[in-house]
Amino acid sequence: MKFGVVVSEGPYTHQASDTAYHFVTAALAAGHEVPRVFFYHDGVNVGTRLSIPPQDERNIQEQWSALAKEHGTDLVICIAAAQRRGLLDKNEADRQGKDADNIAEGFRISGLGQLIEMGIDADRLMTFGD
Amino acid sequence: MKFGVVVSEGPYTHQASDTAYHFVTAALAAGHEVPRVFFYHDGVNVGTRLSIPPQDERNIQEQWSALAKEHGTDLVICIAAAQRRGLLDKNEADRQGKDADNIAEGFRISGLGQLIEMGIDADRLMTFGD
Amino acid sequence: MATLHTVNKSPFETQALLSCLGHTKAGDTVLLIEDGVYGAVGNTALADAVAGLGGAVTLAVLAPDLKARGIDEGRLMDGVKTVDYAGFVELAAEHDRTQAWL
Amino acid sequence: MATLHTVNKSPFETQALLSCLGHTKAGDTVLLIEDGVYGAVGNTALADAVAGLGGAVTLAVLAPDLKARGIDEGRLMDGVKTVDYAGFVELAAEHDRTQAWL
Amino acid sequence: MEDGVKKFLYVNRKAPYGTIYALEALEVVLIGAAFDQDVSLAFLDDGVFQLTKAQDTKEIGVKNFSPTFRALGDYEVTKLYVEKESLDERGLTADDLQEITYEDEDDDWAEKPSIIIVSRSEMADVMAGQDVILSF
Amino acid sequence: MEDGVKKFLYVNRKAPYGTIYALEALEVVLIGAAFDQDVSLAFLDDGVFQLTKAQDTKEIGVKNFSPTFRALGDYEVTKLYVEKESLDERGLTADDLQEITYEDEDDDWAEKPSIIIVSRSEMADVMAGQDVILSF
Repeated sequence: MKFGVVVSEGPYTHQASDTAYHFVTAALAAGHEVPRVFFYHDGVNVGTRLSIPPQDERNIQEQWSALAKEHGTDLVICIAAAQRRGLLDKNEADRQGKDADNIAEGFRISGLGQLIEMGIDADRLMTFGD
Repeated sequence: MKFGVVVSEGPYTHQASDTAYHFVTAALAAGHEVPRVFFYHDGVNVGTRLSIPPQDERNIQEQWSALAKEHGTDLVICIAAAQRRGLLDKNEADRQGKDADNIAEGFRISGLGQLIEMGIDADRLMTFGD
Repeated sequence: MATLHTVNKSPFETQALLSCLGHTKAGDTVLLIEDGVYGAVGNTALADAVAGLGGAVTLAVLAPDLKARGIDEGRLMDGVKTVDYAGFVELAAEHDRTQAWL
Repeated sequence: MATLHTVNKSPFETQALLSCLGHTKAGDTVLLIEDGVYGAVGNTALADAVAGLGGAVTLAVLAPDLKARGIDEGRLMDGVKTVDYAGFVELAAEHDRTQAWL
Repeated sequence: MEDGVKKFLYVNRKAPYGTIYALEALEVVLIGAAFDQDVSLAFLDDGVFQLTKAQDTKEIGVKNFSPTFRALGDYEVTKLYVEKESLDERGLTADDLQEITYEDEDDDWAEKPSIIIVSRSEMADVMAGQDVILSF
Repeated sequence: MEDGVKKFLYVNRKAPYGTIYALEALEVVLIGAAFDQDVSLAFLDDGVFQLTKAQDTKEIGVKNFSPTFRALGDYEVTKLYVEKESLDERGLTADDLQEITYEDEDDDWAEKPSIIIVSRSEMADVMAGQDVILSF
């Protein structure tokens, strides 16, 4: 079965991105497909490579980046939500005249159309938020 | 009278940083002092210079940076909260081996002791959160 | 030695306002801000609980947040005071401490 | 054509669980996750409302979230089913759609 | 689901302005309208506050997005289900909501109301009839 | 306020793990302990869940910070007010909470309980007696 997943809250502050990660891991282990995870609202903050969590805590961004690498999951950050909140890739930074970018490996920035497409393609859509 | 202000939620997602800004502006206009605003929890995300809000929306970071410039308000971002969430200044980026930083002008990163000090020094402490 | 309490959540969504009202003392003011302003409207399922406070506690509401949500002041419960941001600052200065019910 | 509903808020803090229960249909499952798991505990001010559902709707709870919060399974209301993350995935696959009550 | 068309429901349960969910939900609806799916919006609990008249956000310095609801008809988003019990509990009636209409192309472009007031039980039926539910 | 010492109250009203507020509140308390102020903690509403026994977060992959409450005595944080009505409503009793103690230096280092169960009305008195209230 094909799952689509929406993550609507940022890392550490809400448990949503942790629960989503455990759900996706369990779905893949059970033989299901998770072609895409869409990060919306504060969820876009999951995809920053600049976080430095304490050593006795999980690294949420690295968990997702590793998952994308191993399973080819498409981690899409919503561009509109990301711009409001200061999440950028190199391209967007250059285009907007910003002197830095902060997106992590395995994530990409794209439009809300990718969320709708995911809803159309998936057999089940899951939302993890607040 | 001297006000201390805590901002506990990030920009745009919650109204807290807007309400705090209007409160501080009104307090200064009434002749009160607001020597410091402390950004904690997701509030640290207010201080990113990488945000690009839509043109028909307010720019929350720029509002605070301008306020700091005009009134000398000390905008302190909690380092522990900032590290979890990917908010860094140049120093911290260098020290932690990160290849970029994202803090905005007028903000500085420091410890939680600055929050306690603010509580001790201020006549009134205000918290804006979720 | 009175306290200014602030409540920024809708009373239809969270328990913050009810919990706040259970911890006020005579002379205190409860200021409703942001989504909390819905708690000041009369003729709702919640208005009785709020009115039950009696006169010992002043209920105030932040007018800019009321206007944003399209709530006419005529719909407020009797005795509710409206303030702007300057009035919010005055309330904070007049009371001995502020407690935010998040 | 049944729905899996997820609730991730404490029923003592928000109305999400009550609103969810008001919109379930026979055959649906309500899965309590994160802070929502407090809604599955018996002997609380809220247990009656939850029990009032009758048997038409299955109440389930995510065990990892229960353990995290130190809630012994013996304290759950009668008839509550516990699942792990794999069981959560199975529930999502078995039902026709999932609705998150945020 | 017929002809690859899915039934999408956008569920709005939160008040406007205190949080951004209402605005960002609307942004999804506008983009989603281009995908030729069968789209409905549900407003219940504090979500009914999103549709009220006379919103004026000037003093809080936040963008007033409520006029956008009136443009939804142009995007062929014409089914806005609003729960009566949620209105009642909040002291609201249908008259407190904006007038939102669309022109029905199957009926000589007659102007019709987009807002459909439903009972809680009817809202549960609407929800149970969907393929995809997005919650905000 | 005497001798420049202020009374600080940290108010905890949220459950642990679903959100980070409980953990980050504790981080403030630990840093604040170095400032020689008069510190109290209040636990009410869902905040009482923070103090329960037997928390085991292994399977959710989140750090279990509940043992830190037992270390507060070493930081001379010895007043943890817990509201009885909040416990009752949640089906909890004092026995469901961790044992948290401190050694009283004014009483030959006798071990004493840090948790003080108070009624809602007593909690209101505690709150009204503070100089600075930090809410989480």
